[in-house]
Amino acid sequence: MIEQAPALIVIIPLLCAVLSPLVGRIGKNVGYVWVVLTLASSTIFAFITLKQVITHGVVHYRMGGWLPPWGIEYVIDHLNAMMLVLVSGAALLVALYSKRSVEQELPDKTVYFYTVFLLQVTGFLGIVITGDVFNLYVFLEVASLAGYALIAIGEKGAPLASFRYVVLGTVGACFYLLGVGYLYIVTGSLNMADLSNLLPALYGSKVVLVAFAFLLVGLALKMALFPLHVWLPDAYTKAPSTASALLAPLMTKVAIYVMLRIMFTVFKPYFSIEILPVTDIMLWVGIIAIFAGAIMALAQVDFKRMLCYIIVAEVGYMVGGVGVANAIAIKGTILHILNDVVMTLGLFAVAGILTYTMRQHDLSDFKAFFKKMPITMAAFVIVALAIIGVPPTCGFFSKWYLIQGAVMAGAWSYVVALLFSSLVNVILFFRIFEIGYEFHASHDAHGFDHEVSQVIQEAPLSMLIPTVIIAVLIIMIGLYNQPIIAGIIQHAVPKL
Amino acid sequence: MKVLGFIVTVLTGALLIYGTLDMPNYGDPDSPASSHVSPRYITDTEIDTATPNIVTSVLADYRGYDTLGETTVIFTAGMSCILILRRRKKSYKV
Amino acid sequence: MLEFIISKYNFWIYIILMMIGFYAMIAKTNLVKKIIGMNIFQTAIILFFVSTAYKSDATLPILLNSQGHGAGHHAAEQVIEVSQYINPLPHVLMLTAIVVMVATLGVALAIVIRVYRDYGTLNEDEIIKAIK
Amino acid sequence: MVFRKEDIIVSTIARILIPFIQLYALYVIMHGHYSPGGGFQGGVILGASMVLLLLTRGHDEAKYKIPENMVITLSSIGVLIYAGIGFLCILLLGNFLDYSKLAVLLHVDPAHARSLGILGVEIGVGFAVMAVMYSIFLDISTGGVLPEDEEPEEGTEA
Amino acid sequence: MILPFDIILQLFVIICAVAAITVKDLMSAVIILGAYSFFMCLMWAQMGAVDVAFTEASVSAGIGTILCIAAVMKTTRRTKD
Repeated sequence: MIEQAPALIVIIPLLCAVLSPLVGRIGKNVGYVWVVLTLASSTIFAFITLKQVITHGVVHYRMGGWLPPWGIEYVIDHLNAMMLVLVSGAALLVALYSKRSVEQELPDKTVYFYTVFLLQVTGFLGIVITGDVFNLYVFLEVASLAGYALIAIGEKGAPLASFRYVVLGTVGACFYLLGVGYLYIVTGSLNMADLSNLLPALYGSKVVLVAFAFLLVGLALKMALFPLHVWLPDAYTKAPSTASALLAPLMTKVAIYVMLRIMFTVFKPYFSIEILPVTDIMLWVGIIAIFAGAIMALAQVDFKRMLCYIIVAEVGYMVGGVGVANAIAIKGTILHILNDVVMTLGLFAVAGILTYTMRQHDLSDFKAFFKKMPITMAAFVIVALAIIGVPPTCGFFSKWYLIQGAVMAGAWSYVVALLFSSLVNVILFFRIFEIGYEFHASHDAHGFDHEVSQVIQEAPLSMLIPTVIIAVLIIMIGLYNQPIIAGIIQHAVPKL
Repeated sequence: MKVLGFIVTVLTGALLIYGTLDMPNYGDPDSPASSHVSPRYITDTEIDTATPNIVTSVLADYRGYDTLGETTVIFTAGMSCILILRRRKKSYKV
Repeated sequence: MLEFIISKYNFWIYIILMMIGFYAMIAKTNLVKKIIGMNIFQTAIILFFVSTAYKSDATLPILLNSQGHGAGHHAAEQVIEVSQYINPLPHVLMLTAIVVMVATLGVALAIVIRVYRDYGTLNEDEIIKAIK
Repeated sequence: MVFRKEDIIVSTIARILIPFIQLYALYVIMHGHYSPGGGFQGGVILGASMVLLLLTRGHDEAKYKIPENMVITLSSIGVLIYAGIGFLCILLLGNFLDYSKLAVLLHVDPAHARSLGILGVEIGVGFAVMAVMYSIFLDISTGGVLPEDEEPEEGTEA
Repeated sequence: MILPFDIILQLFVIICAVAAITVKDLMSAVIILGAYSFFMCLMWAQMGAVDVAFTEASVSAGIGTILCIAAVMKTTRRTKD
């Protein structure tokens, strides 16, 4: 059964998603248990695959038994395997976390919510695992459609935000498809490995240049890179908290993963770096994204919206890291993908708890949180320190590699941008800590008491435990970053 | 918005047209698209799958996983529509 | 020159179509108009793919003189001329893309109905006015 | 609203047409090996026949013929047939979707097994597409508020 | 490829596309979109992509148009552009 593990990672969530509307009819909590079990088994198979990749090297899996250029092939190397564990693990944590929040926000739609939730995860896993550019498009659409639906059922204004996402997301997917079409017409192949063999002979061709540009622009739309990020803040702010906790960490990172795949596997690294000066453009776009995201995050009064702009800045980190284009910076980028999934998950988990207890998510709702929910706030402090980049947490190490790479490449403006963004994060989060401490002040400032009860009312356990796990993970990844880099990420860095 | 949209559209179109200049001619039987992967489908479909309609055999067998994805897309759309629109009596009356 | 234009003008027409759709997606304020633009854009991309499959003087990608069931046994005797049949692969891809198109259309229309339920209008400027 | 009061001409013609549309749809699915067509097209035509039933008979009658839960079950079953055939191949020690392994069960040669596997898959696609097309139309035409719950919805009607 | 037939179809398709996005009534726009899909399907049949043409005829020109009409009837056919 071991050699079938790669297929099972995707097939199990797919089969269970299809079964879930039927299973959901049995009882009230069955849907929740079903999702958790599904994702747990998917995570187990992802770990098995990761272990196989670490011990035996790249794993190939042929769908239907056909040879690669003719059939569809899974190619799982270290980068893939890491992303698989990350996606399925993060989805499992979100699923564990979702119970109370879904019951509160969508009481009569839990069955269909969990169905679409599983389909969303299936889409992400399918994108990450595949070795075929068109198959990637199909699963990109599965993930996008599920994402549109998950966002549209949020609070007031969510359908409009979701509609904007539909329009821009479709443009992104169509640009990707056009890029694939342009590649297909000159090579006749859709398999990534085959393409990367065929393309070097055609690097001067105008068709290939245009295809590359369209692939990158399409993915930039999906990953909300700065000038194209307009759909993101509204969509993730207004989505239900479980949906934003699933989408916000994973959607952008999966798109960044695909970008790495396109730039360094389908095209050879020297094409992306030397023949076309794409990386220079990406460096500058990344820097602008970091500044813009950080400054706009400062201006927000809504907690979730502030987090959305932090995501925009984080996307800037990773795109800029690829733009620096040396091995250390790309190592930092891949480590940052890992860290950012965990950190963003933590932030949105806290946002979900805030929404659950206060029914809204303004910054002022944090009032007296240290008194009311000490454990949640302790977890939040750890996540915030990681976002800022304080040493024992994981956020520090990826930033360290990014800065180290930038210094070696002489990209000082990128270093400045990173430091500036860390500084802004300090301001953002210490402002929240301050709000969390003050609770008598409100009485004086507004003239009436917001009936801040001083009794400890911790969040429900089903929400608290995943949040604490995330906080522990952040510290663990920070402490064990060397083994992770040596075992996995070192091999995932493309040979430049 | 209209002017901006027009400019973006024209630029994108110009880029796409620039790309077509190096393309194989329309209807060229020896273009890479028709000579790299697809000949195997045409010659072997009867031997491999006993199905004369090549599109069907490629769709459901050689690239069957794509079609599974396609079916999943359709299923997702159905579930999404139910999730977005359908309301129960109780929540509607409120 | 004329020969060059004749061999390429097909692609240019698809690009014009694509850009009509793309313009509608960006610049139109009515939500259903945006969806119509989306549909035109996707259809034009499908047209582009289908045209990459075309071979002049070739026939449909369905084998002629097939023996039907059990043909696997003596198929080896038949010689199949590759240039005789149109390239089937883009057709397969585009079948999938059409499905994706109609799925997106369905979800987008569902979302439009929700938007209309909230604001009572489909024009974006009026919706923005209603929010304020 | 899409649903109108019953009209005898329309409903009679629909009653005559629907079986033929469905027969044609089945032909399209089954004959996909030899002619253009296949699960997807046939499924859409089947779905269209159900939509025609819904349009001409109104929701009350369509609800008895095609209950809402059955639509969802059918769409699940469709994808399940597809993924199930693929999964069966794993159980028969092949890769996912490797229909030639079904030869053991069907007692035919591998090429033939693949042909039958394609047929099974097409039937699955047909089920899923039929049910989902009907379901999407039902949702969009009623705005998601199904008739047994329906009340005068004047607030949103233009 | 029959060149005159081809050019006429392409002309029709472009006219339909322009009309669909400029006409000031959503119901008309949606029905013109159906016609657009149908011409597109003829074009594909003419290029030998019968399967794709069949799908387009049943999906976009059939179900897609019906869905759009249902949605427009459920909302409004008024539009400003």
